[in-house]
Amino acid sequence: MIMILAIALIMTIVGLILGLLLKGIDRKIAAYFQSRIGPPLLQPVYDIIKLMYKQTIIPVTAVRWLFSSAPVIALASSALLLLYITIPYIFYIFEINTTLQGDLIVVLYCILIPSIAMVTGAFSSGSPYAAIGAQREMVILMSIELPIAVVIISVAWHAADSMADPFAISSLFEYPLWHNAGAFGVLGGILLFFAMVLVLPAEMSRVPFDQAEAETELAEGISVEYSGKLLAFILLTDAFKALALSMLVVILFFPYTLSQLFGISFQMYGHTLTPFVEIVFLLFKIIVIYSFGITFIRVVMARLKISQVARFFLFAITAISIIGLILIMLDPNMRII
Amino acid sequence: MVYYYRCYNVIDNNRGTYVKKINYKHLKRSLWAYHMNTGSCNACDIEILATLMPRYDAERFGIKLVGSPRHADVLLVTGTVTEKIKDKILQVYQQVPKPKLVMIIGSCGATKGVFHESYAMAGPLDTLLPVDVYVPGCPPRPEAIIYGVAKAWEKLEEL
Amino acid sequence: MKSDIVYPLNIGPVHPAFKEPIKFTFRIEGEQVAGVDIDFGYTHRGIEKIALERNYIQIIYLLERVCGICSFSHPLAYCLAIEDVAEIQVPDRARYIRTIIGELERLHSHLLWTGIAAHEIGFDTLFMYTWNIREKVLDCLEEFTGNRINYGMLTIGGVRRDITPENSETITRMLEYYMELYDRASEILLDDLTLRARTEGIGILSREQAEMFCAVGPTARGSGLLKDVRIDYPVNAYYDIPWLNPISPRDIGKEPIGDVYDRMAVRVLEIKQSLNVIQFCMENLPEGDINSGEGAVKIINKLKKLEGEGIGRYEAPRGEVCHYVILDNQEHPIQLKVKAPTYSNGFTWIPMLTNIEIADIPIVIASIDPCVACADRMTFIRKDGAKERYSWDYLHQKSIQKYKRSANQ
Amino acid sequence: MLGMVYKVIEQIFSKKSTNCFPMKYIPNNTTQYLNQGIIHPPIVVKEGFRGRLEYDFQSCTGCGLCSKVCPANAIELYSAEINSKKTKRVVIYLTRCTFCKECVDICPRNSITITKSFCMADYKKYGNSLVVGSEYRQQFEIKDHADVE
Amino acid sequence: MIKHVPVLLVAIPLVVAFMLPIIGMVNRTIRTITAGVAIVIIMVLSYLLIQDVMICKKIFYYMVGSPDPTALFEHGLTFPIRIALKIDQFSLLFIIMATTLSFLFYLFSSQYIEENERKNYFTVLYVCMVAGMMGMLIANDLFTFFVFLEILSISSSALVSFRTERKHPPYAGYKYMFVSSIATSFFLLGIAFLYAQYGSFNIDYLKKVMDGTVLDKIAIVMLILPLAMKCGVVPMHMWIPDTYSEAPAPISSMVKLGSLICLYGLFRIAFTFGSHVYVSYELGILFILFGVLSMFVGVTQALIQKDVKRLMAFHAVSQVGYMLLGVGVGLSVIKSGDASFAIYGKIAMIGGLFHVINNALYKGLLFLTSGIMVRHYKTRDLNVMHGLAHYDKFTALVFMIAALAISGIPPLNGFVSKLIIYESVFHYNPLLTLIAIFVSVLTLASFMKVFYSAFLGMPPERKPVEQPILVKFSMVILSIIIVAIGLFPQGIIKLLIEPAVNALATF
Ligand code: SF4
Ligand code: SF4
Ligand code: SF4
Ligand code: SF4
Ligand code: SF4
Ligand code: SF4
Ligand code: SF4
Ligand code: SF4
Repeated sequence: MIMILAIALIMTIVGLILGLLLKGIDRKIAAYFQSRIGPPLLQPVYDIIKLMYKQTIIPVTAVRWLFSSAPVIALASSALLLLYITIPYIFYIFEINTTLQGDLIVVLYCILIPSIAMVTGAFSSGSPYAAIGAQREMVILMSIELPIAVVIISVAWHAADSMADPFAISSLFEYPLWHNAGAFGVLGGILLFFAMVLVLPAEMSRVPFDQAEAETELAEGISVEYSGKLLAFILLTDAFKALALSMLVVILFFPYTLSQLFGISFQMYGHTLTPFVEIVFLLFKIIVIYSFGITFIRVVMARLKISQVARFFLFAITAISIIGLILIMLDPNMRII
Repeated sequence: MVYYYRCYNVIDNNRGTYVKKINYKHLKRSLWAYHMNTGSCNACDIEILATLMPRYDAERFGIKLVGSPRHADVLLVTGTVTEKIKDKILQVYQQVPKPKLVMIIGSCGATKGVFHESYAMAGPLDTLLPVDVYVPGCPPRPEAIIYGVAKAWEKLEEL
Repeated sequence: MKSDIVYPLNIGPVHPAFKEPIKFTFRIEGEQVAGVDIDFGYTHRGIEKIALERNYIQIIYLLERVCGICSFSHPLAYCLAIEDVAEIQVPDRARYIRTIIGELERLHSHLLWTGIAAHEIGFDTLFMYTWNIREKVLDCLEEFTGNRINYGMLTIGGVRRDITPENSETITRMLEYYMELYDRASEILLDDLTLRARTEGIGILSREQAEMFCAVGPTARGSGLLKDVRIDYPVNAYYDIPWLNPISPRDIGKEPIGDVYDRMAVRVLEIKQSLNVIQFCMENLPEGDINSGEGAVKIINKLKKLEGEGIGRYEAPRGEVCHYVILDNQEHPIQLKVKAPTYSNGFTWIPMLTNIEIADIPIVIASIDPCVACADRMTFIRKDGAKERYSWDYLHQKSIQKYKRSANQ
Repeated sequence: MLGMVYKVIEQIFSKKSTNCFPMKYIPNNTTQYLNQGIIHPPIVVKEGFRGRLEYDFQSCTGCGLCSKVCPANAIELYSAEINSKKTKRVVIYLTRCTFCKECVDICPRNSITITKSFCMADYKKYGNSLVVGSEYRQQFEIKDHADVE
Repeated sequence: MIKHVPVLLVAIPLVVAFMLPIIGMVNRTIRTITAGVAIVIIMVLSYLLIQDVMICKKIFYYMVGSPDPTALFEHGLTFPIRIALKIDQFSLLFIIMATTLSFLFYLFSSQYIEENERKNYFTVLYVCMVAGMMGMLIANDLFTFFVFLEILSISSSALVSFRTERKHPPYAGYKYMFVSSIATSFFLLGIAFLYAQYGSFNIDYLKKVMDGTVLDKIAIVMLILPLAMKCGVVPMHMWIPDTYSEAPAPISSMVKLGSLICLYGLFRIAFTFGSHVYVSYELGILFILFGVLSMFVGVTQALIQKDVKRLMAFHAVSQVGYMLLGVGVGLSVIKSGDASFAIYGKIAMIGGLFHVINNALYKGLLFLTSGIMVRHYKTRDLNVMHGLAHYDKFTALVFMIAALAISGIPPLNGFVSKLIIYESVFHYNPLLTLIAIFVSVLTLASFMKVFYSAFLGMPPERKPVEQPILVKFSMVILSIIIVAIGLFPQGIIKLLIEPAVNALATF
């Protein structure tokens, strides 16, 4: 128990730094895409430090206790989300046996909590811009929930007949989605991956789905009234979410470790270094997913309208993911018995 | 049913909390700027935007334009302050959390410049707010604006 | 979460979507706009009044700063007006140089607009891209006129600086650069998926409405109204360009319906047109003087002794600007009127802004390329707590009085 | 349709358009930035750029034309005593100037010239660096526009 | 003593109910306290049974009127018709829920309903309602069940129209009365069909002797449909919004509780007779259909409501869908013979029954908070409300807990039962899970809207009055239970729900 707590603490701190770094990488790559040099990689860290020193203004129209507790709740819940998703994988890499398996449906709901906290905070600020932003965020949440649910259910479905709990994150390491997949399964998996990658920017409120924070329409929307520390918490929440969500995509679709893929292991002076190399590999996967799913998409697209987003997710993306689900259900090889 | 939101810029500064010993140093590596046009001719405004463009890329110094004064560290003011916008600039200034800097971009903001005889002016900005850096030019080149920011860092360093 | 709550949403006067202070009050139903009220006047600097206390040369630089984006069009219209009164003959070379700068300005303004429009819909890469390629024309202008913006090139009776061979080389290189770039850039601007999704079918201004509200410039042309001062009342070198035609979305094979996309298309096509005009002027640049040969002092002295009224019209990037001056044997003009394009186009917002979504507001507002700096005609300032608002009748009477006075003087 | 996609991919591999001014990376502290001289050379602007004004105290005759023609009231004429002759001289407030070069054009003695330097930011509105010709003037008080009117 | 608990559970409230008007004439405070004490007593009595019933798996039988009422009754026709009572694990689960919640709601109402001459009626009717519920829960013969159902309906319809000074409540009460009398007459007809064939009302007996004739099946349908109607299952939910929205807040909660008791009847009849007559698969499908319909229709209707109580009423409809879904899946596989019941059917039923409890908790709490809102704003229109949270932190917090619980946000109780339902129903058909998840997100959206409209925004024009202590107390207890169950669901599942499911499944 104590070990788990210690690991959780270390991982929170590491996750914080990595999350901020991920955002730094995102900004850097985006700058390169735009033919600029871009800020230093540690820029998000500087921003956070600066915000910590700044005054925190609470508008009089705000419901004070809600306004100031919302970012804290968002931060805490996103940190928990990160731990919840990552711990099974880390344990798996370090080959620690544990009962902490993680449950995909819990993840599905935990993703909601930071957003709900933010929406509540925005509503409580009393600013009409924030209120419109929060309404939009709710619409986006509602419309992406269905595709995510379909993805998670189809991923679970392929493992439904295995002995393991199909919703457990840890069973994905044993039975990755592509395990035994036939042609149908691979096709379905690709569709699901596509859907999930498009869900990523919507969860993270990035262009083309950043209606809730649309700078030119709503003057930063949800976070318009936040300043100082509370704003820093919001940015940290964002960092945690960035890491957690790309981690989720990695786990759902590419849980393979190097040793699984190539059967290699790393030794040095008689100690095994495999877990550490695996972690580096994991970070590599996360960066690739993030820079493709978020950075690339956000630089090549314009912001859509909220009605377009709702239609896009509720119909197009849901349809795509349901086709993926059906394909996986049709694939005879996917039934592991 | 019609809802009336009271204008949300009423703020009560006493309710805010901040580190008493103001440490400006931390602003240096990440200056978030809020740009406000107080009656300029737009030339300075487009030069500010040009500063953020790939050619000059102010973001590499951590400078970022933000959409809400509450997120800002620097207030970039362009243009001479007209009577009608005077209240607004004061309000915006109030909404910027401390510590904060004010930079005037362009000559007409600093002194009224070419509009000096106008009846519609509420005076140069420094009669209304403490101003930290003046960037003369009509309009200043983007490089001159970046130089102004570098000047601001220098000032922060000394504090 | 559509709700039928109607509430007012104030956008501006300070809002990241507009780089200039202007205030819109929308009545919002859910995400739909039900009505709009516009409040101008935040940048009113009383330029028309200041001008009456300055001499004729100073006014040029003052009018340059009506707005920094078409900082050539306003002084040009003024110079044309003065030249009209004083019957000053502008040398051919100066006319061509004026045309070239005017078109360079149009080029930079349209590129700027595309960037801003992209920014309004959150397409920052396109914003960066257009502004990045815009640097080329700014470089060119800088080398040519001495500043990136607010060129200070004009003087009454000509221009202040000549195009040196070195300059013309730069301009030729710039033209090559843009000609090469144009096809791909216009493809990005006119065919991009998300851009089209955001611009097509919104902010519609029908031809009839455009006529009714006296829309000018690309706003009118986007609605299929073929209206272009360069062609209708040619000045400068435009007499000599036979192939110049008003642009309309028909040129890319699209029936104009007057939506944001059409206005964008017009601007993108005008970039090409400007490039052609510049090329034409560079090729046919006549030799000769660049101004009437009189120095500033001489001009001032000459105008001091003149009496009469003059009018100058020019097609700024945003549409027609029109300056009207009355001279009366004084060191200063006794009347100067500026009619700026946004002043006409501003009214087209009313039909455009109704029944759109909140998300469309910035792009629709931006689509006429507003420049409130020049449209701010009047402001209500409540000094000393006087809460009085003038009625239309009162103002009407006042203006009649004023014009009578200036006519009698 | 996907023009931007190709464009960004092209841009990520091509040379960046950024012009590294004033320095490539921000140093740890400004003293370092001032002393170690890694500031990039000021941007080369082309001949004819209208930057900072320079004033030649000696050649000026005090005719006052420049101050008359200045649209921004940036040139102040003051009485001076040079070689015990009562005459006039000018100071130029750069924070008012619009850099229109009209004074340069009109000056009969070419006493005002324009330079290419444009980095003029300062902390004081009428700091020494922003008032051209102030070094010649013994004592003077700055009149703001507000006071002038 | 404990042997007589079954009869006491009904008798105490009934007797007290008839005494109350007399006490009320003497002293109103004593009357209020007496009623409270009566409810506390039955609550304690029901807790006393936990040890015997849940842990030692005893079943209490009681024959009112027989010389030795607790002696096990041999089924035979020699006995005259008797009132047969029975408490097994399944009914005890509901008894505990009903007593606890009626107690908490009573605490709330004792200070919420203003003191005047009509409060006498209120208290009497309230206790009658409790008696009706208890009777339904422990009745072991259909006729007794019917009688108590009627008691419940009549007293609740009277309470719905309690605020006679206003225009709508009497109308709503009348509507409720009308609908429920139609329903109960069908129910009576169903009983008659069975009695005509087998000559007994006794559920155990009927179960033994039923042989699945067409008439039996018709009778089962006639028993089930009225109960479904009383639970507010789509498409028979039209009475719900009016009834819930017009009743005073604690009564809305009680009516909701009553409809959950009808759900008990529904499950009991479906499992007892259905599985015996081999229609359990069809019934299960019917339940699932009803469930999905209710979930979807309820939530979509709720999304467009502007009246806070109507909105909550529609959510009540959609929540019933979850329970029907969970239990329906269990019912449809209970007799399928393979291992699927063991793998997921039972878990689905656990989820369904757990959801009943959770739903009663947070739904009750929501109705109570809505009462506070309505009392403060003097209107139920969400568009008019704004900013209560500026002054009333307590109500806002409590509402938040309940709203998050109903939307299934971890770590609150609604999430746990929903999670169990999702993961078990998934094996039956993943699409059902999908719908359930989606409905839950829509629920969230709709409650965010309520929260925003009622609590956030500009501060209200006047400060809210401080809530009386008991009102606050009852709400605090409810929220504590909600959070506690959410954090430690294992205990309550092991202790109460699993035995109940076992009892139901082996019936
Ligand atoms: S300083 Fe000059 S260019 Fe800048 S806003 Fe003022 S007048 Fe325009
Ligand atoms: S319309 Fe133009 S000239 Fe007139 S006051 Fe406004 S900015 Fe000045
Ligand atoms: S039209 Fe607009 S851009 Fe052009 S001069 Fe007028 S204000 Fe400036
Ligand atoms: S009154 Fe003014 S706005 Fe109206 S038509 Fe005449 S000039 Fe145009
Ligand atoms: S009416 Fe307006 S533009 Fe005309 S003189 Fe008066 S202030 Fe100036
Ligand atoms: S006299 Fe009448 S028509 Fe003429 S300018 Fe004045 S108001 Fe307009
Ligand atoms: S450059 Fe123009 S504005 Fe500056 S001092 Fe000379 S005349 Fe005045
Ligand atoms: S600087 Fe030139 S114009 Fe000005 S006073 Fe001296 S000599 Fe005359």
